[in-house]
Amino acid sequence: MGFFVETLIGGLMAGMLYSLVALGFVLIFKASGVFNFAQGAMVLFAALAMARFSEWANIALGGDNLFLANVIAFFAAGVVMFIAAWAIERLVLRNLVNQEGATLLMATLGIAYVLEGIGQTIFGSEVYPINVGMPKDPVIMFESLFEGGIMINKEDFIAALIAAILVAVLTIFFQKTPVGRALRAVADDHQAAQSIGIPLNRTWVIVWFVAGLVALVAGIIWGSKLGVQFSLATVAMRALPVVILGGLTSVPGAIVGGLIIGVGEKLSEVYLGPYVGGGIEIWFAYMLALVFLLFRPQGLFGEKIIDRV
Amino acid sequence: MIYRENGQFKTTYAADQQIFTIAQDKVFVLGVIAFAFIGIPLLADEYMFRAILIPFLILSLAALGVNLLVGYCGQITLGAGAFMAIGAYAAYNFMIRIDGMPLIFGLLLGGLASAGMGILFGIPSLRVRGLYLAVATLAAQFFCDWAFLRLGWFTNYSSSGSVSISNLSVFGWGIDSPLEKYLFCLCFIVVFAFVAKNLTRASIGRQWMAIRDMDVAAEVIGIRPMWAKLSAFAVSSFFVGVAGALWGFVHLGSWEPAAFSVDRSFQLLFMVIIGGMGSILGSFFGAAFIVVLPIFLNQVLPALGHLFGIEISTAGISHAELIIFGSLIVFFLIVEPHGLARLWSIAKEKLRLWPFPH
Amino acid sequence: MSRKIGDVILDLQNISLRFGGVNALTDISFDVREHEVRAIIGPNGAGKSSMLNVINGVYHPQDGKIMYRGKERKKMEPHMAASTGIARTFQNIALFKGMSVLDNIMTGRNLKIKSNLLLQALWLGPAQKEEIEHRKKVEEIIDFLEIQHIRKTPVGRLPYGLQKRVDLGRALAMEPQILLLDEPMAGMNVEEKQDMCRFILDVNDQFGTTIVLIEHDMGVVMDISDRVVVLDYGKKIGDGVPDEVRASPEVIKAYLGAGH
Amino acid sequence: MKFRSLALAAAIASVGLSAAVVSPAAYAQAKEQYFPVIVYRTGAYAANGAPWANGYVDYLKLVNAKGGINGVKVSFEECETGYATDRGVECYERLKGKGATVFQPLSTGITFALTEKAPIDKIPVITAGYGRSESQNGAVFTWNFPLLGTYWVGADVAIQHIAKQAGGLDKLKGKKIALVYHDSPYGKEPIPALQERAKMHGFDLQLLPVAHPGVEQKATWLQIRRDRPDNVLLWGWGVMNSTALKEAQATGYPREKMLGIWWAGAEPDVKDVGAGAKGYSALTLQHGAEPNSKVVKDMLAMVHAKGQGTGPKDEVGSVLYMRGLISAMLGVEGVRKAQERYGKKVMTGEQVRWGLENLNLDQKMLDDMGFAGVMRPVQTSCTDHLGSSWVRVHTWDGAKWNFTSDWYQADQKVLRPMAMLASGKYAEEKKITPRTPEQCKQ
Repeated sequence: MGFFVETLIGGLMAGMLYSLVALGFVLIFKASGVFNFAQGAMVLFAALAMARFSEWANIALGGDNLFLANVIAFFAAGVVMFIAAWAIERLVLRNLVNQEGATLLMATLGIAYVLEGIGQTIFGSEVYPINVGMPKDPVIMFESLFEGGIMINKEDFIAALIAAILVAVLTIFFQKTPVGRALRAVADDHQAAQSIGIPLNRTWVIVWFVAGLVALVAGIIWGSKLGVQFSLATVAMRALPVVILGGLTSVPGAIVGGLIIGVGEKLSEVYLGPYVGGGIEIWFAYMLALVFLLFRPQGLFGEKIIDRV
Repeated sequence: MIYRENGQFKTTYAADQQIFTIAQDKVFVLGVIAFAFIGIPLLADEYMFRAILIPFLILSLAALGVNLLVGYCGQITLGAGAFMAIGAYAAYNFMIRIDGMPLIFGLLLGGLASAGMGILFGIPSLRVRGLYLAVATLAAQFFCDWAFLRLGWFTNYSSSGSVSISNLSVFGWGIDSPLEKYLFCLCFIVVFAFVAKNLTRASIGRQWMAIRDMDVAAEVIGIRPMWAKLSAFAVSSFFVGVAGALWGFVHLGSWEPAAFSVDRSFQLLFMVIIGGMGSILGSFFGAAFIVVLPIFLNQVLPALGHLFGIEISTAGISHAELIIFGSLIVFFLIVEPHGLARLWSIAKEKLRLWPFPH
Repeated sequence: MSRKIGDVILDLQNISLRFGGVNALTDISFDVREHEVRAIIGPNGAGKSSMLNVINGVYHPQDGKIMYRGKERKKMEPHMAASTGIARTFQNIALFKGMSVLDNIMTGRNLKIKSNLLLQALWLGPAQKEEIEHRKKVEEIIDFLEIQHIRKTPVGRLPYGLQKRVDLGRALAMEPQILLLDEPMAGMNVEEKQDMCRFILDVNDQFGTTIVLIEHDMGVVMDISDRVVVLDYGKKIGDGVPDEVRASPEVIKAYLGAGH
Repeated sequence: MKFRSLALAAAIASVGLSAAVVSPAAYAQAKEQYFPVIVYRTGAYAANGAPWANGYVDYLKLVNAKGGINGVKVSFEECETGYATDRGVECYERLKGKGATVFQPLSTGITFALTEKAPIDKIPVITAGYGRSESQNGAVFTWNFPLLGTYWVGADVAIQHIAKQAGGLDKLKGKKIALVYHDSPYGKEPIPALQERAKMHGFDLQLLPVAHPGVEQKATWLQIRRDRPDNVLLWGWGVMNSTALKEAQATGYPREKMLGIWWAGAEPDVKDVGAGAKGYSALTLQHGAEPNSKVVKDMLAMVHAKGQGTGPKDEVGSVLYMRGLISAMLGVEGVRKAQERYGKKVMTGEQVRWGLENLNLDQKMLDDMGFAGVMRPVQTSCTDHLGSSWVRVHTWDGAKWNFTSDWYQADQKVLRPMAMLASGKYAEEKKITPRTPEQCKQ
């Protein structure tokens, strides 16, 4: 029983981390109808920037104020993400207005390659640590309730907490601020939004920038966990079933989807895996999403698509 | 002045429904095929065969398959690599488990197995479409990656999970030298390209394109979406599966699931985009482009750097490769969404009018 | 006039259709006789297109019965409706824009093509023969619609009026028994309208095809149709020969507003 | 319109042009002994591939700095694979035409592909510390040289080490040992050897695969926490290793009970985990980190001091750097041995194979070359392509690797029959007639 709870908690926390990446997908899809395959590359790019800036700032500061170095690096990486967002809008999106979804998707695959290439050229392709002072050792709780207690990974717990806060902030941002309202208007109907004077291009820059910041936060958390290296880009592959399950346009969907996928894949790996040789969690997550899709083609919280003739 | 259709009148519908309605086109393509069979074997060296021509032919076949699905039927797929793997492993099992299985049958059976799985994984396309479908096809990709790694039966319980095949022969004719391998692949690709062309100009091809262009209208005029989509998945997977079997048997000789990873799926999709969606010729252009580009960059960039006195490291080259490759994809999508094939046809139309442009 | 109006071929009884909480059609009944030209008119949002969509199986009504040739029709998908001889054109042209005019019309012959995938793949005798046979039929339609000069042009490049014609051609290629036309003349100029009217009447006349038509242009409707159904807010408010309908106070009210 | 046609035409033209450039430029390098260097400095495994490549290239530079191999200068060329098999095959095809001496792909997948190709092209393939384990049987695998150690050697020694800590092989009975492995041919290679040992000693072997690239291991370590195996063997590569150590820390599994293969025991694997990896041990392929060895000092003095070093200076002497360096040394020594028989000139692949088959590096030679304390003797034969199976264990103390065990040697009584069986099966499949001792003498 204790172990089941542990697996469940582990799954929930892994799910929160997936959500963080999935959130980037949802933001961009909502505002520009682009299914952004480059989100993983953005996570890598942002994390690389963060890790290297932090390292350089630390050296420049004489190596005794890691906190300040991290803060400087965070803002510097934010600026880099802004430049990236601006360049993507300017060079790619602007030229692909009103194209089909599939075309845009493939364009983002191109963007992903470019980001991976540029990121590694500028920042290097080794493993870089991000040290934001995350605790690494586990705590054991409820030892009276379960034999062996329930082990909680503090790092994951904090990461999940940060993800939750980020979601709350984004929700407020979308619902309450003028920029957020403009973004929603653009998401609903490009032309209508334009006709009431919302500048399309600027909105896109903003939303890609916000997605870049989400990628930065995701990059810091994942990077602090795993070290910053090329494979970070592959976390996007883990987040895809989350987006599909949650629905492409729904922020809460990204969260709930993340939790379902996280729990589903951990439980399946731990309880079903041993019978078939293990290693099933990736495709299990996809299959889970697929089964959901067959019953709800628009995802859990997505908007229903009605065909018109 | 040579490329003209003046004076070529068609008096029957049969003549008008030929693959090449302009005589020069026919001559040109036959010339290219003849050159591929006779000229290239005389000119190319071993490296050209093994590192460029054979991969090019096999990937063209795979790209052709993907193009039938993506370009003609409009069903986007990110799981083509999985169907290559199914073709390769199925053919492997047919070959080792059935004594005296002729090679060509083995390869085709591999393709058929892939077609069967294609139908299975195509079922979601009846409910979901576009981006959601793209992700659904990734399920096929990851499932196959896992299955061929973990289920020992597929690899004949090889301890490392890697399988290999050798001593290929057709009708007692051994396929060992690069030239023989090249000709073997060439025969396949010529036949399959012919089949693909026929399918796309026949009723089934029109059904696919109708589903691609406007699925509701297609259904209203009596096209069964299930039949059209699943047949596209089946035919496409068949092509891709045969290509996968060739890739394993002829090109690599020994392989593991990583040879057909999700990167391969993306690569095939890029070939279709860059070559031209909905174009048979485009599949060849795309495959050529993607096979040759990295090799080209690897050769040219250091030389270029040398010219300016800069030493470009190996890592630098492959980063540059990523950047250039990504930029080209975006560039093509923006500038010429119909790919290299469209460029070809523009050139042809110009030529038809030349030297009187108006 | 050589044509003769026959028996009831399609009988819609108490059809109701809802989307979520919205009633698109409420308790509508009318019939269509063989060989006649039947028009459905009504203001915007009256449910005319929904009605056509019910007839050819795109929408499934929650209540009501559809009798086709005297038998109750089960819930069916559009392609099944097509195979029973119901064809249609679309209000917003729904042509296959990546294909040529010829190929678009050839798709209409799809149901009649029998050769299997393998034969088609290898372009073997039967498949080729069949292809040529259907090509002949399609060429007849192309001649009939006077679009010979554009047969190899991709439809995306054609002007609106011609696209409408191709749309009609594609439906005709199915050799339908009932042809549903959704605003075939919308957005056309007077000459184009005249041409289209001529085609519709010729189809009805020469092939004996039953036609169900939605149209806004009252003049056209009254000229070419045998009987007219009037819908408003998803309800039937009139049914009869053109003159009757024209005189109906309810119809006048719906069209001209309460002030009159 | 004009512009876009032009731009596109230019793009096409440049690709068309490439066909001319691409074919191997020159066969005219016969004056120098040519070493193709297959590397991966990018992609998911770049962090581990780069130091290996630097060590490899640096050693070749050092050989030249010392006057070449008996006066024959060495030339080399890198080719990037990104750890992808098909790219590796392309590299092989491209570089073999230039008179390649020996290939060392540093990837199990590429090794499998080259195993099929090398016999046709008559180029030896050295896979020092990786590759197919059964290829130690040189009678069947005539062109493969898994010098110094295979994964079966690793697996065998790992069990010996665990047994020694437990107080003897008989103490293994009833123990539970988990193998956390990279889900690829690389990770699967040791399984037969471990199963063999499990049968012999009655311990329980738990197999836990981790999917490429290995960044998601939560479920794996949850299972470990539940089942509490007595020992965990780590068979990872690249980011999988550091992730495993971090997850071990996060689930509270003692690092002291973890033992890695020699590819999971280098600086990139633990550096980023730092103190969290303290107590973690890994096998070594004879050498560990050797910053104080003579060869490293030579390298710094004769190559890096002249600004010709390939990688950063502080990396010289690190574990993977040494692995690359030693791999290059084995290839060079193969050439040197071949020269004894065929004359002091550029050797062909076939001649180098003879050299590698008759390699006899005794301790004195190794010491002279600067490998004192780094390596033990290597002696190959026509049927034994392994050469030696000396292994030590080193442990991470939070800042550096320290040797913590004596020398072990794999038990060939266990491995040799397995290798014979597996290679026999391979020979049968491929219709290869194994070489007889007489054929070897030629």
